[in-house]
Amino acid sequence: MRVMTVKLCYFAWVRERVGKGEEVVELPEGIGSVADLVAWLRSRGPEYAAAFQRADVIRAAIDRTHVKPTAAIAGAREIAFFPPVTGG
Amino acid sequence: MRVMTVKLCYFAWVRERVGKGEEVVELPEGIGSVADLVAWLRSRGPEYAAAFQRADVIRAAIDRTHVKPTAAIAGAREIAFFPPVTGG
Amino acid sequence: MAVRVQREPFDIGAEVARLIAGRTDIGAVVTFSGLVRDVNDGRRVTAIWLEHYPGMTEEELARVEAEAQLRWPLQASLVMHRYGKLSPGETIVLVVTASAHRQAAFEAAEFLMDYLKTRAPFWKKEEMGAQGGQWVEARQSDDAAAARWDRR
Amino acid sequence: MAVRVQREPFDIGAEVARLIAGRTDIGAVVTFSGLVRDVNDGRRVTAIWLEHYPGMTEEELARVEAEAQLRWPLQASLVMHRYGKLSPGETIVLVVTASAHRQAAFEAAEFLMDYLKTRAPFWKKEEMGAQGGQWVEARQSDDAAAARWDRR
Repeated sequence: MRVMTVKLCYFAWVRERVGKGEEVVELPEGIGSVADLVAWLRSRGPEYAAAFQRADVIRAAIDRTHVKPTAAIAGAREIAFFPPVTGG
Repeated sequence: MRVMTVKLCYFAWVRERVGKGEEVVELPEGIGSVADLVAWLRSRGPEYAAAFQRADVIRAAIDRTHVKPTAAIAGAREIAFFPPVTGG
Repeated sequence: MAVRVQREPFDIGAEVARLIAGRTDIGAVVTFSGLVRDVNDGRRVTAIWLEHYPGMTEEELARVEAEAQLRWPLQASLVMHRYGKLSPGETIVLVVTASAHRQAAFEAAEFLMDYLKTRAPFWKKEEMGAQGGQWVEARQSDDAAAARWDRR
Repeated sequence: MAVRVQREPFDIGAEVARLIAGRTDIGAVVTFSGLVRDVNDGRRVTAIWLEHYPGMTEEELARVEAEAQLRWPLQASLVMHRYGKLSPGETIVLVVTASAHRQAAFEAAEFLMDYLKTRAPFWKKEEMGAQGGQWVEARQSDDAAAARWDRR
């Protein structure tokens, strides 16, 4: 089975709920989009379920560029999840 | 005959054409508005005729407040004439 | 809430620092600085001479500032304008607005500049070296910029 | 044309002075400073903690700045943003724009702030003394402010 290794980063309350700022994971086959990845993450345990419960408000970036949930993750080295930004 | 004594101030190219920055004048009766005053000034000599030739672009202030040509001058202590402002 | 008309240069950092010193209720500060350019409408400018109407200048700037405070919830504001001879690169005018939120600060600063440009009794003469001097003509675009606030 | 992300405070006067030093083609400089307020939406705030995404923050701010330069004729621009712990009255963000004319400088500064607010990866946590901390929720008004530039 082909696996994809990717670094995941979490920020703000997503980070607090997951309980870590980053991790390297091996993704099983069949995870094509950011939305697929979120669904898979939710199945990894209660801390992930809590962090990704409000999937509609979670934003994502692939290799430091904002992306939509439908974005393909093929080739990504770093995928980040975070709440809507509140800087400025 | 009732005369009105008033200080007149000139700025920018109005000042340069009149040849002075200010003067005190006694106005004859019958000068009710700023426009009347401009017409009277134009009759005072070639330097005034040159300064007030383009009466439509000349602005006026009575006692340091912008006014229109139709403004009454009764009671004015200081009347100023100048081109459209170009500060900032 | 202050208006200052002076020959001397001003220090934007010091003015902003003074405005916000000890305040913890201000969320947004906008500044506008207007500078002398060495080329204006294609003419080479070596210096400008700013004439003004002492007395009326301060009163008119205060009226413009009071109007801005009526229209926006400003916590502080400052309008400074220089007169006399200024060289390219020098600051002519400084407007500072402070508010809880950024939209009010931005709008009030634009309003102050637009109104000041059409109301404050200043006149610029451009010096062009050997070619002498020339009074700057008022811009229709400045009238249009000021007029957009009439609708509000 | 510069972006800086840092813990340390910045000096608005020094930044503007550096931006315009030796320039005689700039006619207008607009600055926006965003400050920490001690009350936000009725909540008493003793300090804020700004988390960011190192690496992406700089890249995203540079993209926002590049977009502003495409849209307006800017002669210089600067975006500075702090992270870490900040107290009420401290400056969080500084945007500076310079152009020949004031409208471009004002619009570009507003655009930079609106875009930065919805795109730069920063997250604020408010500390409220004994009541602990709370992540600030994004404002719909910020999305609306950013969306107004989409039509152009």
